[in-house]
Amino acid sequence: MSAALSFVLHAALILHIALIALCVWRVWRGENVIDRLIGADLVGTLILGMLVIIAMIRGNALYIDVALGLAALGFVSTIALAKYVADGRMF
Amino acid sequence: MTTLLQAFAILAIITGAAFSTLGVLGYYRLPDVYTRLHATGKVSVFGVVLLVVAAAVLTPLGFGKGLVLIFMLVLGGPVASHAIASAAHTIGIPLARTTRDDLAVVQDAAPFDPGAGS
Amino acid sequence: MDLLQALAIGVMFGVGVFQLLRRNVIRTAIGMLILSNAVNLFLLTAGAYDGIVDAYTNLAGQRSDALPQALVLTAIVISLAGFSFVLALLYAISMRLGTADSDEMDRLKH
Amino acid sequence: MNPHLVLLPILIPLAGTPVALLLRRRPRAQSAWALGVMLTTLLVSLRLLGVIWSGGQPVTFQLGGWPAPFGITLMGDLLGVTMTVMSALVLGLGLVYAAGCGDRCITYPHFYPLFLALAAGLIGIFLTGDIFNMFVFAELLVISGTALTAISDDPNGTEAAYKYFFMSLLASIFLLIAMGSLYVAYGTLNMADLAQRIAAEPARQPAPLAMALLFAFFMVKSAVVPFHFWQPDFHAASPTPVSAMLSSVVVKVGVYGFIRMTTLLFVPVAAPLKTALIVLGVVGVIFGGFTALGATHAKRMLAYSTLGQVGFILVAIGWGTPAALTAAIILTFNHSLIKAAMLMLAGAVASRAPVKSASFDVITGMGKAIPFGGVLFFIGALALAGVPPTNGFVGKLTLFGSGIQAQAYPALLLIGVFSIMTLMYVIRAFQVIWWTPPAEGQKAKSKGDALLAPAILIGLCVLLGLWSEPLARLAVDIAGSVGNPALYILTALGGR
Amino acid sequence: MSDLALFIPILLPLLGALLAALYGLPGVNRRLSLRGVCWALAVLPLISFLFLLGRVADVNAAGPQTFRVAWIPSLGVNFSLWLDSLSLLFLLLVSGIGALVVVYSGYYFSAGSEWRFLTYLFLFMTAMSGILLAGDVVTLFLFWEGTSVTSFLLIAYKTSDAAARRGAFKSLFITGGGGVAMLAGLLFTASVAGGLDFATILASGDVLRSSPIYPVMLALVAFGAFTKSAQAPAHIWLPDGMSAPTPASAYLHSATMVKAGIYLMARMNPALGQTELWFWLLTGFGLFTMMLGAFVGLKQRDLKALLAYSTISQLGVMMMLIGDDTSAAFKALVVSVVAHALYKSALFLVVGIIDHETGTRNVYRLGGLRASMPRTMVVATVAALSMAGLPPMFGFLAKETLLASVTHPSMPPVLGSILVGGVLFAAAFLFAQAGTLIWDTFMGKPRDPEVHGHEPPVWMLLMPAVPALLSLTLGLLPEPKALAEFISRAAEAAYGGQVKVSLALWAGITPPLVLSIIAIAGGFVIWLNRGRVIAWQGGFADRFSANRLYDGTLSLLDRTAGLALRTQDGHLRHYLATILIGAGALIVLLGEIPQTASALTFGPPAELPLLRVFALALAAASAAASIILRRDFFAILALSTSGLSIALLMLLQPAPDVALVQVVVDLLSVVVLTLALTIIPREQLMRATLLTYRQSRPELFRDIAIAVGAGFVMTSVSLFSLTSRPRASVVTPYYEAGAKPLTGAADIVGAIVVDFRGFDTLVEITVFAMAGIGMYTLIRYAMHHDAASFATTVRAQLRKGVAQPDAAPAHTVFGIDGMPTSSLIHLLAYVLLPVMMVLGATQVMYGHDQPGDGFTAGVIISLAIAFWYVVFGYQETRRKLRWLKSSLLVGLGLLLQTVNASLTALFTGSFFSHVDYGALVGLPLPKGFNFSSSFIFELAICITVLGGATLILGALGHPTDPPVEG
Amino acid sequence: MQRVVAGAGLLALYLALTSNLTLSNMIVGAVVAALIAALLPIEARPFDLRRLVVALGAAILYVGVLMLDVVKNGVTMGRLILNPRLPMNPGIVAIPACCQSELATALSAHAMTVSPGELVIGIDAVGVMYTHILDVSKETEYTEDASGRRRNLLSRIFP
Ligand code: NA
Ligand code: NA
Repeated sequence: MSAALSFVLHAALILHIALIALCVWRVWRGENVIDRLIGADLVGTLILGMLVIIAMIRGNALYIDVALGLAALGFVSTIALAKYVADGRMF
Repeated sequence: MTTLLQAFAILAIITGAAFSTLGVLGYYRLPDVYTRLHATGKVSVFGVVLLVVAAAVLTPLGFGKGLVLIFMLVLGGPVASHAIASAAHTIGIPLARTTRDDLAVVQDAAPFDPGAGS
Repeated sequence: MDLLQALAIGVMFGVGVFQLLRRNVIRTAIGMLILSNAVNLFLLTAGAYDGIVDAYTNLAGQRSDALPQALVLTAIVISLAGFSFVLALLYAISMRLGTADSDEMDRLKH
Repeated sequence: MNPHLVLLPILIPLAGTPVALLLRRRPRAQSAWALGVMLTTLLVSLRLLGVIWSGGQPVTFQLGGWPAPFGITLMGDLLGVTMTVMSALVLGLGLVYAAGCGDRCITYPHFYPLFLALAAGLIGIFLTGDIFNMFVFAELLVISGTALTAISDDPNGTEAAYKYFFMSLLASIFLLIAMGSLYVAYGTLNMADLAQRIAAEPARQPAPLAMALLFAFFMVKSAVVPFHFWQPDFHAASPTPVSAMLSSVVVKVGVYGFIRMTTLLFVPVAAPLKTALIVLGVVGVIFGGFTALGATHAKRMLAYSTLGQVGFILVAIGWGTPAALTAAIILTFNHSLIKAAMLMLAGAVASRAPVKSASFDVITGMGKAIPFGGVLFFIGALALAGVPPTNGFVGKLTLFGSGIQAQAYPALLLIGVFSIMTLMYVIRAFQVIWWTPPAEGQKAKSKGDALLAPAILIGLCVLLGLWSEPLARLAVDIAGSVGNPALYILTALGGR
Repeated sequence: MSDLALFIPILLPLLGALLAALYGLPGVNRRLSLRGVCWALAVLPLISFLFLLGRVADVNAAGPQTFRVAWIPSLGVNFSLWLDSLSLLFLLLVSGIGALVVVYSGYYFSAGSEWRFLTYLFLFMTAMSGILLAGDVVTLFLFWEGTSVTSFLLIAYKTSDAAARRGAFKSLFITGGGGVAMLAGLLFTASVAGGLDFATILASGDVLRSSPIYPVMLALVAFGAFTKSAQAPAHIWLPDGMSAPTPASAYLHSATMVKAGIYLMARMNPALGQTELWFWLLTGFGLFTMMLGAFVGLKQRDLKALLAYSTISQLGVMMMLIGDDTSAAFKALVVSVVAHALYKSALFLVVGIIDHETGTRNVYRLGGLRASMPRTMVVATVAALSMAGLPPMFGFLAKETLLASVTHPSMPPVLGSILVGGVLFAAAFLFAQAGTLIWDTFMGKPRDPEVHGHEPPVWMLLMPAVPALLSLTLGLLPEPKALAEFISRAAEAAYGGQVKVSLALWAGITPPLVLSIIAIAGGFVIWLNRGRVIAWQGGFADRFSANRLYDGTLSLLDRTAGLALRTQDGHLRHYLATILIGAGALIVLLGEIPQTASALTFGPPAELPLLRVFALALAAASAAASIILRRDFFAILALSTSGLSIALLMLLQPAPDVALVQVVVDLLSVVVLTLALTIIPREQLMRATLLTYRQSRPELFRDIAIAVGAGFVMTSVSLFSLTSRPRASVVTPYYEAGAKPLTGAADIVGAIVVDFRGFDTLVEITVFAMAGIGMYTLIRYAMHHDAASFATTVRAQLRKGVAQPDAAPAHTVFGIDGMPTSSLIHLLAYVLLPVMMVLGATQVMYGHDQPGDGFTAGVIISLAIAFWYVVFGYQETRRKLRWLKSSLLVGLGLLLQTVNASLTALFTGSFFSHVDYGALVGLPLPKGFNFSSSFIFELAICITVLGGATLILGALGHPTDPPVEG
Repeated sequence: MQRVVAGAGLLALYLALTSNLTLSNMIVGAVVAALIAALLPIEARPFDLRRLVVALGAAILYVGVLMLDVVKNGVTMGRLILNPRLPMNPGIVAIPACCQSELATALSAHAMTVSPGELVIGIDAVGVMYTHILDVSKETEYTEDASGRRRNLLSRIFP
């Protein structure tokens, strides 16, 4: 792996850490439930991105499998939670 | 070829990261949940998708799965945004700086706030 | 790093225990999950050696101990099973006793 | 001999579970199946017992053919197999009771699968030679036991199950931490391998922590005071055929564990464990006696009584001499039979009460409807109190004898004095249920649970009192075998 | 050594019990009359009596006869019998009086089937004979307890009578407790003597007396004997035991059982006696008991109670005599035993007749019965004279020998005079009692016009007449040589030395005779002034009654029990806190918290340190946030964040398999937890939250302290294991080396989970399945029967105004609200399920080479189905996915996994081994996919988990659906 | 027939996930796809091969157009985020239905949501999409230009 690529990857990783931290803070101090939900969804997506970055840093495709699981189920849970928030129920 | 691919990957990573940043910035700076959803949707669709593209290029065996992942992201991200927005509207989260709400006309939203106490 | 990791495990365990001792049963359930998470992390640290490569035979390099990982997999499943069951119990109790407060679930005593 | 014989007592109920589940629309077939499964399990474990007893050697089975200590080792030694036989016997009779029991929960399509899973979990604990595998079986036991209690006709079953579950959760966490710590210290999970390594280097960190937590785990499992809080609620609220199992055989998990800890795993450092067992046992005898005396509910009384009865066993394990271990085994086995019978009888009376409950207020005088049950209960009461010629006496005799031999006078004095309380509370209960006239307008129902299972159990109690030689012989041999951990280790590790 | 015939006195009554029980069968009962049965059954003890009589000569000539059979050889326990003169004497009384009592019972019970009584009585006879025949400690205890139990049953014979139940309980409590003490004492004795049998014990007197634990064993044995033989203050059970039917009282509570303690102490005298302690203990208690019984008995108005107290007094006499180490005392003992048995059984039976004929035993209501019951009066008077110690009755002789023993020259003067005084006191009062018994009953005028007496049947009266006349004839007959010899042998067996017995009434003017006259005179004075004496006794005795001690003990026990029960306060949190604190104590006492030398170093820098720190901080912080966040929903979000951070940490471990499972489980947990929020009524949750944040300071501090302690332990042990790395693992190198060649797996973790430790997984999946079906059964079956829950739910639905999906009007906007969701979400749902199924399929197939396995596959597919529940609704989804029969799936999956594991045994000979079927057949499968046992196992897991997870989701999502199996 | 099409899609998915295009994997994949397809609730409808081809072509075109919209609007969004003080007039407007089919409506809504600046909040029974847009003054532009083009394509796929 080239130095440039490595640098970019690590930088992206740190950036993602910062972004997640920001989102978490916003979830913590959110103005309403929807805002927090958005934040949580965003955290999930950013972690997904982070998984992909780690996969690249480690040169290992295995993490994509984890990412796949997280991606699919992340949306499911977001929507389920949105349904709960709107409706007080899920099914 | 490798260098070219790496260059492409770097570009994709930078762009993806930039979009993710943009999304989070939007989440922080836009005035209401609806407009924020416009921004946060970008993170999944542009940010992560581009990162996945880079990963698909860089890591062995990752291409097929990368494709599936992109498919999932592009399909699921907007739907999630839609669901959240719909929920927001249902529970009566107000729109900021707005002049028009066609949905409010047809829908008599029953207010429900799950955070109200529990 | 070791100290931080140990501290994090300790904090999570402590938080789990504290939540377990709350009156609100939802908190108790949450505490249960946090406790399991902390214990699972501990089990991972119990691995005999730490590596930088996943425990796959086709990857070269220092692998981390695979056995605790396998144990954690089992432990996670079991805690999920128990957790779900607890929720069902909570629902049943809530319907029968009309409370979600642990201290008010005291039909059975003496 | 085919080593699979060690596997079968676990496998048969484990495989019987899904079949019972598939038979969920055919209640009669399901019940017969479950009974058949437990009967087969009993026969198989008796055969296993015969093999290892006559052979004088434990039998091991390496699952999947993976050599020890890499795979999971099943160990059929005299102790484990005897516990298995005891469990299979009592569980089988539990099913017999269930078959003649009028509880609604028995008719739920998942009752029998859960019951069989409980059996598999229990027997697995006794036969596994791997500490993590033991955890998994313990969880199977917890979840099926919890489920069976939660679905009880008694609406308090859910509360009891809830409380039990959380206390078990702590126990499981103790076990997991202990197990992780043992792996940290010795790098293995096989009990024989661990025993060998602990013997070589007992002070390796963090093994002492593991020892303490493992001890705590077994304390919760056996409801040792003060880790007992789940037990009275849980045993009283669960359906009778289940509660008869819980308070008799299921609490023996901890007893088994304590024996294993002091005679196999932590032999070089067992002295403080034994002291703790004696202290806890005495406390249990006293506390169990008092709580049982004060209980206002027959099943709760019997559950509290278990605290005391297990206390006797703990004291014996704590003394740790061959004679004391013999006493512990005899007490363990006999208590299982007696307590199961007593709980069944309490349940049978409750089933006759106008409101189904085993509260003394409700069942006062309800025994009049089942005089035969009264005879059984009375004999059971005597057995519980250790009055000859019941099996309970043999336990008490060996316990006292071993205490005198061990010159453990203070503990002996205390357990002797408080053993009288057993007689007090059971006899009180007997008088209230069978002799006291019922309250105005209270009339027993004409139909109730069948008494076949408790009758068999009480019959066994008397039989084992009159003809206790086989059990005593077995107990002596078990005490001898656990006194020789080297053979266990050698066998488990495949003779290496 | 094996004189089987010794069993006869035990087996005959046992047979009697059996026959009596058979008499309880309705068919038999209807055909046979009680009297006939009693006569027939009385033959059994009679045979026994004759048999024993036949043995007298042998025993006198050849010494003890024994029998022994190994009972529990492994424990060295035998069943042994021992017949010597002492036991023979008692046995003759037991069988002889037994026969009388059985016949008497046939007349006593007026009507109805008293088979229970007869059974108990014969069981008692068995046990009593057993005590007397027992040749070792264990055999003795076996029968000893038997008498306690049968006595209990007889005292509470009238079960509906609360007083009878109380009395029975009291007797069992006291004698049972004594029994335990006795067992312990005898076991001590046996352990010191080196054998359980009496032969050994009796021969080891010197060893025993010099043992340091001699006082303990003596005290314990004596305690047992005292309780049984009603020595004060343990005597209190005996008067209350009078609620037993009179035949039982006559038999058990005067003639036989209460003498068991006397027998025991006499038996043990050679072994434990002849010491200072022995003397003081027995004589002290005996003297006190003698005086107390005599004194308190006088004021009894119930004839049976009066007799009970006089019995107590006599038992005291006997105990006192055993304590005295002279041959005279033992002579007196044996004579007293015989005399008392004869006159007391007669008196009891007479009282039974009076009660039977007049309907009362109350002295205040009786009187003047001489007219209507003259023959009864004769019998009663004869027996009472013996009791009063008047010549020419045998009782007179007993008193003479007693006085002779206390005036024995070897007695120290001060002590001697105390004893003499006591004996005189007791004798006088006993005389007065006897007077009351006869005079107030038969003489004078009838006190109660409603009480009418008539003579009983002749045969009934004959039963007391026999012993009464015996006590007369034994006194009158000129020195029966054989009897004297026999009695002296019995005394010798107890004394351990020569005892000379003369049964002559007249021995000249001796000090005992003078004292006897004094006693009789005093007794006469007391009897004349009995009104005043009784008034003076008044509450005196009550105030010092041991009953207060007994009641106090019981109530103390009950109060302590109440206190002990208070610990079970119903608060789970207290229980958990106790367990945690207890575990902490165990760690401190038994264990040790590992210390790390390098605790303050940060260790080597890891890969991606910043990310690790971040993930650790996030995991811990969001866990902590779950405490602070007041709204459950937000706490759940925090929990989920913590879980995902942990997944990240696991990924960095690196442990991708675990991370994937952690992700899916975390998300599933969040979903089910939120589901729980939807089904638990909001008011309840709000209230609980309110209370949670209103906890008192001390409580909070306690919880925090526990949490901190727990956290500290975890930190220490984690730090230790982290800093002590790398260590040696015994097992992992094998897995690393073996995964590929042995199981065909690249994923070592997968190989462990599915192959090397596959059995764990098999059971774990069963756990998951059981959780699923358990919840399902709880919610859909058990709860369904709760009317309350049904009503609550209906109310909840009404409150929420849930719209039915079909009723949606055209202008309804389909979003996420309400039942129907928008077509956009439908689109995702339609796509997601097949995608997840394919993903799951690849995980099942290729899990051996990549993260993911049957479990994640199952959870992923279930979550996709759960999404359908969210999107289309539960019922609609069930309609769409008809194959989704969760219980069936669970059953099939579990079955498949065991069948698969068993099948491998056919190929390799070992259950649950790895078999690659594809390779066996030569299937050209794609690289990385093995059609092996592992694959089938993963498939089974996937099916089971799918079933289990959908059960969980269905149960929690739709708790109020009817229990129709999906 | 629809089931076969679905199966083909599943096979493609399987092949993508396994990243193995050997014959044996295709066969195995076909088996897996067939099994899964058998489990899906697919309603049988009359099948027209010609329409399938047209629809596939249109779909590819549709994805291209969509991508273009995504990028174009993405830039607009970015500008707006970086400078939220730019004139903004957000609101929810009702955008009329494009086609009959539920799937087409869904795809249309998806396309709208995926392209920045538009967020479908609700869809009613007749397919009207209540969409949150950043500038309600440009309502016609949305309805006619951007989404109009896509709707055109959609109606080809779903006549
Ligand atoms: Na003497
Ligand atoms: Na895997």
